[in-house]
Amino acid sequence: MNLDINKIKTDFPILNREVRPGTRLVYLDSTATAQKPSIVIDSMKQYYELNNANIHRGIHQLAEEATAMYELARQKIARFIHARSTKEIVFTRNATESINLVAQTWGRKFLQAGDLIILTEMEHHSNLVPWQMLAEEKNLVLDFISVNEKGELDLTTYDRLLEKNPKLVAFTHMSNVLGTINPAKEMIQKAHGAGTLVLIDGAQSVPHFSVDVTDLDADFYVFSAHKMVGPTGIGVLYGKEKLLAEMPPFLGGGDMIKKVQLRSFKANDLPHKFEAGTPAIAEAIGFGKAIDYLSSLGMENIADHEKKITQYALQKLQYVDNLKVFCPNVTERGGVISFELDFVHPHDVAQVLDHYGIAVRAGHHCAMPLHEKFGLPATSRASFYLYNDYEDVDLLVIGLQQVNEMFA
Amino acid sequence: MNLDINKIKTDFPILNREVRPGTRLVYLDSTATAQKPSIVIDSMKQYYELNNANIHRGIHQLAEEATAMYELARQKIARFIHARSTKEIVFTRNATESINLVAQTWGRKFLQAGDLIILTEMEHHSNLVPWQMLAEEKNLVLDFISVNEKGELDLTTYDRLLEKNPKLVAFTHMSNVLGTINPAKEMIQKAHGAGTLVLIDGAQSVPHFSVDVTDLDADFYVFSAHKMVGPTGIGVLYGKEKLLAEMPPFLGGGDMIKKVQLRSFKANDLPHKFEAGTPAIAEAIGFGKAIDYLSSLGMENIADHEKKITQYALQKLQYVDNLKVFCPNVTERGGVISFELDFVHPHDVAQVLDHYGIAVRAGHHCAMPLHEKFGLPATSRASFYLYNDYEDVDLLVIGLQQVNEMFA
Amino acid sequence: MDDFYRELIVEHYKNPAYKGTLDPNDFTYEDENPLCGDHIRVDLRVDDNNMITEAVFSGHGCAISQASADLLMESIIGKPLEEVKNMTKETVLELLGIELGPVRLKCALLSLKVLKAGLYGIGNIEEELLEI
Amino acid sequence: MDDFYRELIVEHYKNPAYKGTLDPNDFTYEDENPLCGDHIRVDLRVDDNNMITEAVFSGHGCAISQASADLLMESIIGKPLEEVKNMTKETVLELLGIELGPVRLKCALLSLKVLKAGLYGIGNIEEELLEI
Ligand SMILES: Cc1ncc(COP(=O)(O)O)c(C=O)c1O
Ligand SMILES: Cc1ncc(COP(=O)(O)O)c(C=O)c1O
Repeated sequence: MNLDINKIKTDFPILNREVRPGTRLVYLDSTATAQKPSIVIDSMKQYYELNNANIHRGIHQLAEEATAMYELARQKIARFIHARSTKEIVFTRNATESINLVAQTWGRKFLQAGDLIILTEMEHHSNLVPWQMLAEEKNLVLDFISVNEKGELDLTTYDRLLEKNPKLVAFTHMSNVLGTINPAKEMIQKAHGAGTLVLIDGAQSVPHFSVDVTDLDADFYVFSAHKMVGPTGIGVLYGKEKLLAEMPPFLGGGDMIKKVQLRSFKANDLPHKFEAGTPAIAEAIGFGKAIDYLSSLGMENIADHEKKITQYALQKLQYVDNLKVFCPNVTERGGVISFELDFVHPHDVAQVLDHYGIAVRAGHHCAMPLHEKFGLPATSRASFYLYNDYEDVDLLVIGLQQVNEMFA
Repeated sequence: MNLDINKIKTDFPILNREVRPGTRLVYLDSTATAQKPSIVIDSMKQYYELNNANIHRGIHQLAEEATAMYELARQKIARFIHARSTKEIVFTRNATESINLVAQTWGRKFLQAGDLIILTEMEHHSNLVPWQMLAEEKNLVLDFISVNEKGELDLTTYDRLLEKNPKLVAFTHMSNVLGTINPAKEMIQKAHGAGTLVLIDGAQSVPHFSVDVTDLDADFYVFSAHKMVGPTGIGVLYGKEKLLAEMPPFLGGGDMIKKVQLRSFKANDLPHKFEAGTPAIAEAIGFGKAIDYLSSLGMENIADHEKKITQYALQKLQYVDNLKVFCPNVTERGGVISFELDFVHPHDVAQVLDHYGIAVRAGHHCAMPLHEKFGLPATSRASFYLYNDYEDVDLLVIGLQQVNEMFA
Repeated sequence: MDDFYRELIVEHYKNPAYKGTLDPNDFTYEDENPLCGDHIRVDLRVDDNNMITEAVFSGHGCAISQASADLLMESIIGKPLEEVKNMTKETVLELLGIELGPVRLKCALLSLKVLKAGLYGIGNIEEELLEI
Repeated sequence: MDDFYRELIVEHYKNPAYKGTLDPNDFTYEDENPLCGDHIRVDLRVDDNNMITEAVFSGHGCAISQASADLLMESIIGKPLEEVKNMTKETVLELLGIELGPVRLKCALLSLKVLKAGLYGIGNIEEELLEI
């Protein structure tokens, strides 16, 4: 079913904004963070105006409402990614914290000097640095599935690495630079065949296409609300119940305990064991509404729409002089296009585009190693989401022609 | 200057709410979480509707606005607690995470088996469990400043404990159960005299009276926005710059790095070194507005007001049959009163009060050891903030009389 | 509220009909809710067909936990043990006839939890019972 | 925007007047901004009074960093070294004559950072310079 983008645009107040007088916003930076529909924004305002209370331990009406709303959001998320139970859904601050949580609890407990962790060359820093920190602490070995010229993972190196008895494979479901969608299910099957657990960085997948963690058989899966039309300040760690149960707590404090004495404590049940202190309550509620919003449009429809826009953009960008798309021929790709303009630094591209109200990112997009591999210090990146239309692409193309002209 | 509570009440939309048809909310649970004024709620709505973008790396207009707003909030907080520099203000999820951050970075790096950490018997679980976890991991020794019958810290045990060359003293500035305000400045001086660092749990102090971390000479100071009319999902770790600079990073990922290669990274400057991944941007902005709001009223005035209300309440509660205040004679106290009603379980007290729209907490208030010490499994707790007035206290008293009658 | 509290819950709390202990008994089990310090013990006697003939509870706690224990004891007498195993949170809520928030739910379900945990002989069925 | 970009920045970027290296020189220092890969080297010659007589930059980067380096070189020639030490972020912004967001600020200040870090002989003065 086709999305009605004109209708959708009206759901997002910011898209009405003029960046500067007379210049409408063309937001092509959803890979960094998505815009929010009114339904999400207003749900949090309403929570603060009507239901705000601390949760879990309160008997008064507000506390009960807040607790029920917070836990309902967890249920929505569990259903959205097809988790088996809400016990498998841990609220964190963002995808980054979720990965660190696994590294610092599961990793610290179960890994030993010499153990191998497999990552890939296309990871976001958030799926590199936590493992580097753990590797340094515990003397682990990191190895990397290489990215080929086409911009896809080289699955032959993967097979070879799996023979070395790795303890964990951690990779992104979709690259935030190239848009590459990795064959997660196949890679998980292979890893499990080799007796290896898998963590998937879903920061770019869950917002953009339908994800079924149970069908994938992922062991850990992480993502952030702010990239899926939800609020900042909240993310998710999905983990198989059996694994989460074996893991020691992460942070200590209120709510994650059953019982505390001066010198000892007993951890709470899942998922609360991993949620220390007052959580991001309003944010969970907004996150739940974001799930409602995405579900009402249909993740299949969203994915279809993004595919069409991306194909259109790839075609149109061919006609911009001096423009080179970073890995244009990736087969399975989401709505992210990174590119260079010969003779113009990406920072200047972004700044000139901004003059025309067009928001793109410029830099290494938190993937320095990938850029380094391809010999690029920085690129410009345009990314598309459910509120972008063909006209946005046309405006980008016009803007890029202006950049060319200015620096010609 | 007297606060105009009638005016203030209108700043908080939730205080207009009827808990049930015909029953107005009497909110006496601010120690768990505070209510939010419109200025805070609306600032976040407005951010999402006008400025929302990911920060720090963006060149387009929205990203620059968002970055400036986020960093402005940090400045406001630094000024509010009289930090020397914004480098000393690290954004976390809440006070709990702030304490864990110190335990897991400073503690892991600088403490060794046998080292002593001093806590107190009146700590919130959030200032116990992180140290218990660290103690278990590193074989540290925990010891406790005892709480005397009056409900105050026994400073003679403190002096004795300081002679044992502790590496850290961590205590709450104000008890969330007894309301006791501890003599932080004096205790810090003593600790520094003994060559010991001090972490202060300011979750209950920063919201309620003026705190000057530089004058106190605190080494670490933590608090949460949600208890000071700010949003959920954000808190602060204040640390002296020299200490923060020596600490290893906490979580790894985007934003906390300067440079990343496949197998190594270089950490970012302070305070970004401790803020991994997309932070709670909207929440920081709301937090900044909360600071503006509190400052506009004046922390001295807020403290005065709470003192008056609390004195009034202590007096009035004397006339409730069967009621026993938990440590009524604490000399320096904030607006928190825990109590028992003979023959009635605190859960029942809270539920019957809720029927009259009165929100109090019942339970151990995340301070099981303190309750255990006094032989109480649970208490009821009423707490006061800037929007509470004498009438709220009167309604509480009437409600408690109803409870008495029902269970008589 | 005054209605339910005074007439049903407060009444059962103040004047429980099934409070006590049985010695000897065919079954005894106890547990507590650390949150509020509620503590409940249940003693049963059964006949040769595993039909419950006597049921009492003891312990202390809030009105909801005590009243629901009293109501639960009343309701299981004359029932086969097997049937008790199938009781759910709804069973108890029907007995109480009120709606409860998550915290009070734990109070209300403590006696059923004790009963089921004892019958199943397993430690942790709380979550299955309490899942919201 | 078109104005400033084209007329000032793009012009200095495309046709820098002070790009090059000096050999021999009295001072040379280089640094980079890892965020964007900008790299700048500055070479100076000074007279007996520590007055700057020649100043050039080399390296690569975005228009802002290159243009501001060119403008900075132009502005310091004929000045005593001591004066350069006192230059601030405002000095550079005045030279550029535009407002800049935090990211572009780092680009704009790279050449001043190189210059000051070299003169002070210390590694990290970035923060002092960049504090917003
Ligand atoms: C004294 C004290 N410390 C720490 C905390 C924990 O705060 P948070 O849950 O916001 O991390 C609280 C909140 O209840 C508190 O009262
Ligand atoms: C692939 C990928 N992983 C992880 C992250 C980190 O997400 P967050 O900053 O929300 O933790 C991002 C966001 O940029 C991403 O694109």
